[in-house]
Amino acid sequence: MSGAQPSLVVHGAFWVFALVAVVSGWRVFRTDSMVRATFLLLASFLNVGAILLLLGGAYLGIALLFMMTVEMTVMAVFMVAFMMNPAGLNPMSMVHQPRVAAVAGWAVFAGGAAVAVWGRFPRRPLDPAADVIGALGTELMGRSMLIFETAGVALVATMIGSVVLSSRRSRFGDEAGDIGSLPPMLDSAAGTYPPGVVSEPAGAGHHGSHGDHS
Amino acid sequence: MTLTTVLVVAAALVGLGLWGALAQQSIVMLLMGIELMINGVLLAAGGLWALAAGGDPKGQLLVVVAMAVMAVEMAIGFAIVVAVYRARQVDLTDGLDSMAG
Amino acid sequence: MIIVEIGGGVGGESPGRAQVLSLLASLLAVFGTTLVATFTVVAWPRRGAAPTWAFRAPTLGGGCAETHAWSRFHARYYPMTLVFIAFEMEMMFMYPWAVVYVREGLTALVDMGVFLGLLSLGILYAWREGALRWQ
Amino acid sequence: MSGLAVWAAPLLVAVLLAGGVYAAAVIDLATGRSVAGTGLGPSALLQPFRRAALTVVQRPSATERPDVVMWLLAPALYLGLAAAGLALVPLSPTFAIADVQAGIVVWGTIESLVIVAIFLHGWSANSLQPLLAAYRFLAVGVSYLLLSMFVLIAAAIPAESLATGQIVVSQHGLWNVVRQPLGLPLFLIVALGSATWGPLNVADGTDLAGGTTAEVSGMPLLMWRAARLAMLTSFAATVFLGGWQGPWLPGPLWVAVKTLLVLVVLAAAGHRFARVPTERFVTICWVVLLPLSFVDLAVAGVGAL
Amino acid sequence: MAIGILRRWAASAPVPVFIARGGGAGWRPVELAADPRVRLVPSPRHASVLLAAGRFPGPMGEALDRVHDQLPAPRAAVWWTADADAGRPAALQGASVVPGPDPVDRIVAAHRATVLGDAPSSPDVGADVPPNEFVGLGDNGHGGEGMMGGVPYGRPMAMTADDRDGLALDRLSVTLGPFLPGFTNGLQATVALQGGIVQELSLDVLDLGEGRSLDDLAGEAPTPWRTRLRWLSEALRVGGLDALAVRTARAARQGDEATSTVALVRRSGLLRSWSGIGALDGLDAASRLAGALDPSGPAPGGQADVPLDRLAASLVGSDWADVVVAICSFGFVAGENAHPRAVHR
Repeated sequence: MSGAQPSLVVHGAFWVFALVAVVSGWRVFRTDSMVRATFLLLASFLNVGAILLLLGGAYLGIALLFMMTVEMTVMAVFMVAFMMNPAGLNPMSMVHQPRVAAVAGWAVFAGGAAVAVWGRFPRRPLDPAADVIGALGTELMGRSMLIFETAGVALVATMIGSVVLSSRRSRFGDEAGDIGSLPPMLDSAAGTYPPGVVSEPAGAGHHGSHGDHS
Repeated sequence: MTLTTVLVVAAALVGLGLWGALAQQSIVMLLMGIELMINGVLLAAGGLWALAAGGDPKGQLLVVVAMAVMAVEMAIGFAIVVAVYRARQVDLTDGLDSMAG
Repeated sequence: MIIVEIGGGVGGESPGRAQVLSLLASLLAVFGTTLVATFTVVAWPRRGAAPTWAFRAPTLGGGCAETHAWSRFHARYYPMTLVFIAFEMEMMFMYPWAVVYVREGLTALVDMGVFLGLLSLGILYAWREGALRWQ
Repeated sequence: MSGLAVWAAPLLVAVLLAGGVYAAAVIDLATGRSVAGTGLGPSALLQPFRRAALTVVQRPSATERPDVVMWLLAPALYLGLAAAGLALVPLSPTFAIADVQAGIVVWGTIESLVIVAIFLHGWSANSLQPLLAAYRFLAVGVSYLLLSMFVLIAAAIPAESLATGQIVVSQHGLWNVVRQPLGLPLFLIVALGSATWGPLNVADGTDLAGGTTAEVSGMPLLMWRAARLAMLTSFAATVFLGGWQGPWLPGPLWVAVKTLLVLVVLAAAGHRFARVPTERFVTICWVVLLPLSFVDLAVAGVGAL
Repeated sequence: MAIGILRRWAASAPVPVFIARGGGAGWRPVELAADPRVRLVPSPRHASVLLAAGRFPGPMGEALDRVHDQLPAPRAAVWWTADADAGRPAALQGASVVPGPDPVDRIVAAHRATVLGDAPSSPDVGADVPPNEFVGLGDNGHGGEGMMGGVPYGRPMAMTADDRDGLALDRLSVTLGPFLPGFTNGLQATVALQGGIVQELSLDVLDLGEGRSLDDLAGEAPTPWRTRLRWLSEALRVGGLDALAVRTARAARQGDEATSTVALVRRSGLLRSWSGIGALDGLDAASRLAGALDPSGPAPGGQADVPLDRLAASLVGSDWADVVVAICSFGFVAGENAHPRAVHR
């Protein structure tokens, strides 16, 4: 079994992974529980990662597994927070323009498949003995250093942007607003709000926790 | 496992993702659809890299960058969801349309 | 590398496709078998009456719940998770970087400096904006 | 060509897994008793079996409306991941069960999937205290995951490879624990987290009446505990303690000895240090430990030039 | 006969006991951790024997019934009490009563009997009906209506409510206790949670009845220090230090100074991890713990007037786990469980 002619086992494995990837990808939009939906999407990603490994992407495949596991874990948090009835205790169907969507989906699939079947592609399979990870590293250090650093900057921008947008405490989230939306005190005699309820001014963020109030 | 089959599977994933993204009302479900589409794109790129581009490192880099883009899309997407929800208590795309402007 | 000459499952610089795949197959087999076996054991049907509603009530130390616990759970640390995602994507570039580090030498070192600098910047910002606190 | 036929790998790992879980259980009991000041005694050797038997005899729990499949999947996934982690460990110069090219990236995947397993375990019960535990673990989990990535990448630098086998070879003459002194302690923190153990036992803590296990009994509980113990036994000896390397003894024995030593350290830490407060740990992780892992990486980088 | 062997092994295991501390129990039951034949577990799901210690009048009895039914079969109940002729909650109808100073023999006997099948598993006392009738109701016959309505599978869904974070997400309303780790006897928390953060909290003490305490039963008048050690043992379990908790329980039982134990506790970092939690009147959980570690500290009951309402108010906005720690940190004043009731109006 050489790189150019993958064995029957590889073919079989590919079809299994492909099937699971597609089916779980479809179930994502058919299940009521948001947690299930998220981890079905994860299953789809994991199987695609496995296919990449079969293709010889020793790093790409596993990197996809790793990244997507983490992303979907975080995604689950948001799915649960921002979908009503996140566990699907009652059956859910929050769809609009289903026909348009279905048509568009099928159209894209047909188009893609047509390209796949009739498109002309060079047949230059990966050299099975190539050290793909090292090659990627050299690429990053060499010709594509700029892309690499740009990506780094972009991701830092993402960090900052997501904090600005999402964090209530950030300079741009209104501080005074907090007081108004506090639950009523159980006992006005208690006087001030307890530590940690009222957020401190931005910049005091480095007080790691309520622990510093004692 | 030929390039053709790989690309067909990829197309199926993209199609599914588009269908989900268009049909789902909730913003977070929309994001999931987009993720599924990118999933298919990643598979296609991986296939082309391994079977048509002779394992050109640039191909690998492309896939990794695509993953990064995906992460950015998701992080910013969710941050926007939070901001919008905080401002308007909406989590539906329709809600956004109707309340826009 | 020595190891490759001695042979065995220990991965060398550029093992052939067949070996790579067989190693991955072993890993998958180990994971899958253990998972399926464990699932079978824990899911094995048990004789005896179905659990009663009294038994199935949520354990709250004698207390009661008004509603299902499943709900739109407000994870207070969500800004931190978003920072984490971006941060982690940066790591994706560092694995291959580590492999060629010795070969590239100083370039790689400088590069790492820039990278860690950027990361620290992001963390510093998130921290002073209080993205790591929620109580 | 691989160290083992594909069909034989699961069997071998099953044996290793059983041994590791038993050893971890006994060591945990022994260290616990030494802290408690009760006599050690030979009964510690049988104790794990007695407890396991009791747990098996007890009826598996149920709640009013759990997500049964996910709930049962959680321990299975957890144990499967621990097994995969063991498969990565090179046992001798010529033999590792599955020493894949990108070994440490696989390890990262395992750790992140562990977070998924623990989250599912807490979510699926549809009960308050497991739910709270699952979410607070998630916060801790993503925080220590960062440390793990950095210390493992630091270990990969001198090896010029992501494969665990190469990382062990690269420690010939000088183990990483000396070369990268910050690596091992940081990685042990990760181990405690992945097994939600001792000071990092935020998922199954008593303050939440057992956390994600508060609603679990019978066989699923047994498997869950086994998985936690198995996670403890997996990795540290390989990356920082030179794996199979060492004088006199054959490689596999060295791996075993080092693993046991790490187990003793982890178990003792579990019995001697109180649980960390979640929010403060997250902050410390990002603001103190993460910069430390940067330093670790820098040390490794400068050292490798 | 494999099953036979399995059950014999199970019967010889250290007994996982879930302790329900009722009226007159104080912290005495915590001392049982010193006995190697038993193991104190945090959740009834992990236990094979329910030890009901003290009096369980009225609501306490109902709470006990709920916990009792949550033990997995085979299960047994043991009642450790000074006055069994007083009101006996339904869960303890079949329970063996221990009027003596040490219930462990009975606990082990009950455990062996049930596990080996010589005695029947203690039957449910709660009715086998869902919290709300749902079968056949609603759109899909599972009790739910629309997306959020109805009582799917027997319970309504949590509804959204405003939150200090500006995000209106769901709010969970529950009562927790009185049988939670670290809780003082009879204390019950009525709490509204949003994502683990307490939005509303009220602390009440259920009626614990009048009568002799377990210490009277044993004919012992424990020193303040011994009571303190009992509480400390419970606090250490809450803090995740079970082995140290056992050590402390043994010290309490032997009534020694336990200087080495205290030193271990100081080195465990528990003080650091409790700092800033449950701050009230300039004292936080850590400082209360530190006071308790000092043999010449305030006598139990000395600070008996814990202002429950102010404590509850001060805990709004913190994690539920921190609430548990805060409540536990006040516990060492409970020489007897009378302390919060004394001031609760």
